[in-house]
Amino acid sequence: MEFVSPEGLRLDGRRPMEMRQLRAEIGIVSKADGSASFEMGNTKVIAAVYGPREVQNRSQQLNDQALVRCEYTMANFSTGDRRRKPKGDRRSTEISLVIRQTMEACIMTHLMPRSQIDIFVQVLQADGGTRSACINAATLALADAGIPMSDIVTSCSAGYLNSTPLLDLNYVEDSAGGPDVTVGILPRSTKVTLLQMDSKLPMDIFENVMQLATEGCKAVANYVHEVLLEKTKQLDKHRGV
Amino acid sequence: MSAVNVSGDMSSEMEIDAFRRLFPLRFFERHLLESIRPDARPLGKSRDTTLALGAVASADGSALVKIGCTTMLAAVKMEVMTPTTESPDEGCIAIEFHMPPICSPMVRPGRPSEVAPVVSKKLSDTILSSGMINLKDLCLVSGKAAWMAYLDVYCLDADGALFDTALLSAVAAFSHLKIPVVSLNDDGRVVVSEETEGQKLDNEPVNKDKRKLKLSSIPFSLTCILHKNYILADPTAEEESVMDTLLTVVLDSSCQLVSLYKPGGTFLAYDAAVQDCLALTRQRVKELKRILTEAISDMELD
Amino acid sequence: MAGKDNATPSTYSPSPKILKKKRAPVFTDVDWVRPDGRGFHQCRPAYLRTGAVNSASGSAYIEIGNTKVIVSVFGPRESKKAMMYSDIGRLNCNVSYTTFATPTRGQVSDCKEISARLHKALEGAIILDTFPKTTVDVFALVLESGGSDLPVVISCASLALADAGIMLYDLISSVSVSCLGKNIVIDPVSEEESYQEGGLMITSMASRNEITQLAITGEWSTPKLNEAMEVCLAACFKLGEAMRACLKESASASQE
Amino acid sequence: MVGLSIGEKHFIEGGIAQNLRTDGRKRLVYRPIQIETGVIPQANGSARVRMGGTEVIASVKAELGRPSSLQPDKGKVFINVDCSPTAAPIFEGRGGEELSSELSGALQICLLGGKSGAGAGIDLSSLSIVGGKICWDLYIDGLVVSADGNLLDALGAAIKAALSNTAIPKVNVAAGASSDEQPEVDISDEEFLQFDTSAVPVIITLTKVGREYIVDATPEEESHMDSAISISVNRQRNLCGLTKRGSAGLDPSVILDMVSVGKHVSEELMNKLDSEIAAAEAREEE
Amino acid sequence: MREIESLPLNQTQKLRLEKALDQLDFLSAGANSNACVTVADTILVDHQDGLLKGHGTTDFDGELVATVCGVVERVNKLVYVRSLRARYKPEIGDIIVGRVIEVAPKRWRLEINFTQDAVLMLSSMTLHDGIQRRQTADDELNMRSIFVENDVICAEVRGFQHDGSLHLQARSQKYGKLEKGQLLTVPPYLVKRRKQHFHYLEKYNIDLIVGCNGFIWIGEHVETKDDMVEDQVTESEQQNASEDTHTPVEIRDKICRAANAVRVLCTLGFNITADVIMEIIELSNRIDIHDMLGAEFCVLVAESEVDRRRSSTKKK
Repeated sequence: MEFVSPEGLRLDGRRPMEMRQLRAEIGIVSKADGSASFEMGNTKVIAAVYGPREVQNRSQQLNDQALVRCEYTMANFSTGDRRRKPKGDRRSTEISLVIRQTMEACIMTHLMPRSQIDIFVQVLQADGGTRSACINAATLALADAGIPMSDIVTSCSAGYLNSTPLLDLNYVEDSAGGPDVTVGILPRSTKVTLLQMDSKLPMDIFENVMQLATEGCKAVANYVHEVLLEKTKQLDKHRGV
Repeated sequence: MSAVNVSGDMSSEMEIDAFRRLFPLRFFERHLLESIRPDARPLGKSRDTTLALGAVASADGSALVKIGCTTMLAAVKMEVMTPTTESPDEGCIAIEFHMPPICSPMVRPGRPSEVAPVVSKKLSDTILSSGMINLKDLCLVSGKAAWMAYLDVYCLDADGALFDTALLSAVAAFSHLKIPVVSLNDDGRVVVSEETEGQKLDNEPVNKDKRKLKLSSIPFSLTCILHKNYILADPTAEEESVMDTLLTVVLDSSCQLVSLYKPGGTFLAYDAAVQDCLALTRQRVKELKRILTEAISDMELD
Repeated sequence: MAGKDNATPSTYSPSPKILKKKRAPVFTDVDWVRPDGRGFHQCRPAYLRTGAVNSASGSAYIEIGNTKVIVSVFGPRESKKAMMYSDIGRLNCNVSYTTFATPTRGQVSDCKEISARLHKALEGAIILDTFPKTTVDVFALVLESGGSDLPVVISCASLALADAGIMLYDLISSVSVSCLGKNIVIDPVSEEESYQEGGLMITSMASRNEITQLAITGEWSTPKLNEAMEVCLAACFKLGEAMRACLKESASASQE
Repeated sequence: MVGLSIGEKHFIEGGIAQNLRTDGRKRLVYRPIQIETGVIPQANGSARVRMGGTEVIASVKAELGRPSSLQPDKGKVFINVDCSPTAAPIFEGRGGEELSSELSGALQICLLGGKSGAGAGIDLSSLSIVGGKICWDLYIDGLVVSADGNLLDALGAAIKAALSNTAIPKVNVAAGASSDEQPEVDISDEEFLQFDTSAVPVIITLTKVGREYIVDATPEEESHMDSAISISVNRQRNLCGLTKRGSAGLDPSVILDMVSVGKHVSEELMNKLDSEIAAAEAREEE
Repeated sequence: MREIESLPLNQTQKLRLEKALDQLDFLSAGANSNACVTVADTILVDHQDGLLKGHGTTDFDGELVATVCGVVERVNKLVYVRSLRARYKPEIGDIIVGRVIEVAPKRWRLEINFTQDAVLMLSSMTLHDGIQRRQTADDELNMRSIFVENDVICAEVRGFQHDGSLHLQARSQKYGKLEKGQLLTVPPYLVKRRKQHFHYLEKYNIDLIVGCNGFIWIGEHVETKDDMVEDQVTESEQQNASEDTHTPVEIRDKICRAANAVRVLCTLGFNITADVIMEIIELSNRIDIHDMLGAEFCVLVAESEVDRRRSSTKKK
């Protein structure tokens, strides 16, 4: 199948290095401490953060740091073919773990000992790159909840189809079976905290693709930063002195 | 013996019920000394046994059996299957034993009792190995269609001797089984022929003369408890929980041994004990045969 | 030995229901006859009995037409799992069907949903604060499904609770009606239920004149609704009386 | 369940008795309702409904299926609701299942009509493609994103809006297939059919507190209820379904009174929803 | 609470609101508009002698970096980030409102929107008899007669214990159980610490307690009673409560207006003080209470806030 036309356009009309439209909104769940929605093209997720609050199951309480928990769920209507998936299937458990570990790396958990932070991410529409969208949404929700973080985490994916590195794969490109690299970075230090790839790829091409994904992460980071700053300014001004 | 005396003294001071709960073994042993059981049975006597055929209208054959308080409901449903290539002339029997939560405080929803699969397996093995049913009788069209007989046994009340009751109800359900008259339709599927108002049937039935299964060498069983020198026939749940050595003997209607089953336990079964159990079972088989025959003839009268 | 195969081959029922090409029976006429020849407002004969299961704290068996249900009650006993402290008792309900309950084998209805509805129907009648920290388990087994299953299960459960000596505000009796064409028929059988245009089920505490559960499906005009509720409540009352009589009988029998 | 102190409960009950609820509403007044349609482009129809802090999404997906043998000339509709843990931490894991199944059950009773399909919001025969062979299966999925009381009414409204928003592709059946074969079909990706949603009822939940009934209860008010009745009412003001929640018993005459109050409220709600849905559709067109 | 974005505004209302918010922008400009930072932003500082890193900051490769979104504040040598949306950060002496979630041995545990539950020890309570004395085993058994689960109470932050738990105290008649009213929760950054958190709005005969933790209580006015008679009064009150003695409609009207005022302020993200609430109640006098939550009133409040802030800056 042809994923990149001779004119250099992808199936959805993007250029290989072009990211889909980003859209984020902060504060969408009224009862949560922090919440955000994040869209990458047609991929749409929401994240809600509850806490830091009293640890619900006291046996899990940690005396020197906060307990971070994460649950990833997909809405029944989120995928093209409607399938009723049992809650907590293997894929969800794996993604929950990935998101938790990624976010835990930048939350300053030692500042909130004996407390619990819950991150819930809900996929409304899955069109490739849900993992990245979830991490980006979780970052925004954590920042909205005022939870101290050493840095934000942003994520983006890139792939390699028709001998072309492609940024931010959508569902059709993602399911083409080619290599798919998901990267999460701490933009300030440009350290990579998350790297997932599950197919063979020559080393030099891999570096290319990874480089592309990292660039994508930086672009997301700029957007996230802008959204957060805008929101902070707005809150501060409305509040008045 | 002094131990028995001590407990005897205590029993006179204590409420009987409390004594029964606190020292169940001593309670039973005290009874055994007098050759009597707490429910006033002699050691070798089984509980009252009743049998009713045709308890479930939605099944092709069914039976409700009570031995003492233990109650089982068995039903057979006939469905059609394509026989395997190895045995194109044979049908199939699928047997399952269920213990729904209603039957005992030990069973809870979602957590199947551990006894049920054991009884299920034993029941299936016994019925198939006894040769009671000739699987060839279940054939409809050689290589094309055969009966699959689903036998489901539900325990409605569990008070000991589960296997005996389950086996009796299973056997009775098969005795009651009335196979529907079926014919092949145009699509090659087997459908029930409706013999309403003497209308001529569209298609010739394929099993007009095979409405009943011929049951040969029907298996019957008796479970006994072996405790010290005592043999207690047809134990209740309480007896089973206190004294753990069980011996189940299965004999067919002509008193040939079908199987013997002794799942562990503290006491060893000596030859003499086994012989005694066999004797008890022979007696019991006569009794059960009579009960089954009576039930069948009652049904035919109706 | 084909019979020993654990992997059961796929089978089908030769029962005519599935391939029947006939149209739905006509129920819309005013003068059709019910499948079992009953009057529209006539309930099936009921047989009630308590103490059906010896090993339970209380139990009951109800047979209404071909619908046969057994309910066991266990407890009040210690709550399973580390549940939170509660100063009122808990009620736990579970309904299951035998594999031969329906014409097609193993055609299981949604037992979870039925269990939940049983729970809702009962909890209003049980004086839960008489057994704090403990649980009462109500387990039902539908031996045969012949229509109006849920109402029969509910009534049977109430009888079993009374048999178990659980404190109740009142006995609960439950009856449903089906709307078929212009007619309202009470205590419908499976066939009627599957063609009904509307259904109404009432669970009531008859002597207190209170409805604890009510579910209505289908389109209902006000006069029709009034009629259905009236008919249904009257039947609930009658069933309640029968249940009371059954309990009295068993109580006097045990005294002798 | 929201925990309230005795004093707060008493205050809420008093307010309802005096027809002045804690947020200033009268007993039979809804919070503002906002509707957005087409929020899930991948679905055949979808809508988001906000009522106060409650936010739900409903989507409709159509798939080809086989009709049931009992009703060969009708399609099938499945309704399922999930409660997202984003709405409340207690929905985490299996925590939301109980509420989800209660809501799904109530919606089925309220929207699917009797077994024959009478009183159903969706005309099932319009879903039939080839009698006995092929039909549309409609999967209606609800998702609770944010919970602030009165979830059932919000879900009912969202499903109504999603159905109005639904377009089902036209299906051409290849002629000449023999009677016992599954006919071949061709699903058009250009021509779509709109649903007739005029029969879809609205769901109104009346919560009984003390002697009075209120609509659109907040979680605080819900935690205080003795019992509640949800009814679905269509344009003809006929009852299309009813479920009762809460364990306390109700006098039959009270139930009939609640039904008539509910019917009275339904007209206003129906008009409100219809105009909101129309406005949302217009916005989406833009 | 709802966000501004989800208000159903019509075109004119949208314009008016935008204008009002722009003016707020303008009024606050110059003060510290450039001091807003987000997570991982560098905070510009002169690395002169002895810089004190405060809350919401961390060291990163020699730079001072923000760890939360908020406003950079500098007090002498201390540099910290004042976070906006976040859970409550207790300070000793804060007056808070909380909800009892557990009655434990010798203590109650309270939800106060902090990272953990707060603890109110029985020994930090003034008991009914009002006498300072050692608590007895009897008192311990009677804890449920003082507060039970879900009760709303008002207390003061006493401090952190060695084990890191937050302790409260209620050693004054003004603290204690709150009844006959409603509790609202707002983000704590909208509440500023002040001298006065208890307000008796005499004009409306209602009590308003603005807890530092963002829990706001609005209820019928209760006289702080003499210690000795209190017992009898509460008893008779309880008897009354069982009858139909509801809050009088006039007072309830004001309570609901005050509550909706808080809701509007929260939606707009404006600072919440007793004065502003009173102003909004006055502003709402001509309209139906529930309409206070509508778009039009929200715009009105925003516009009046502009006037208020303008006049206050002029005064300065």
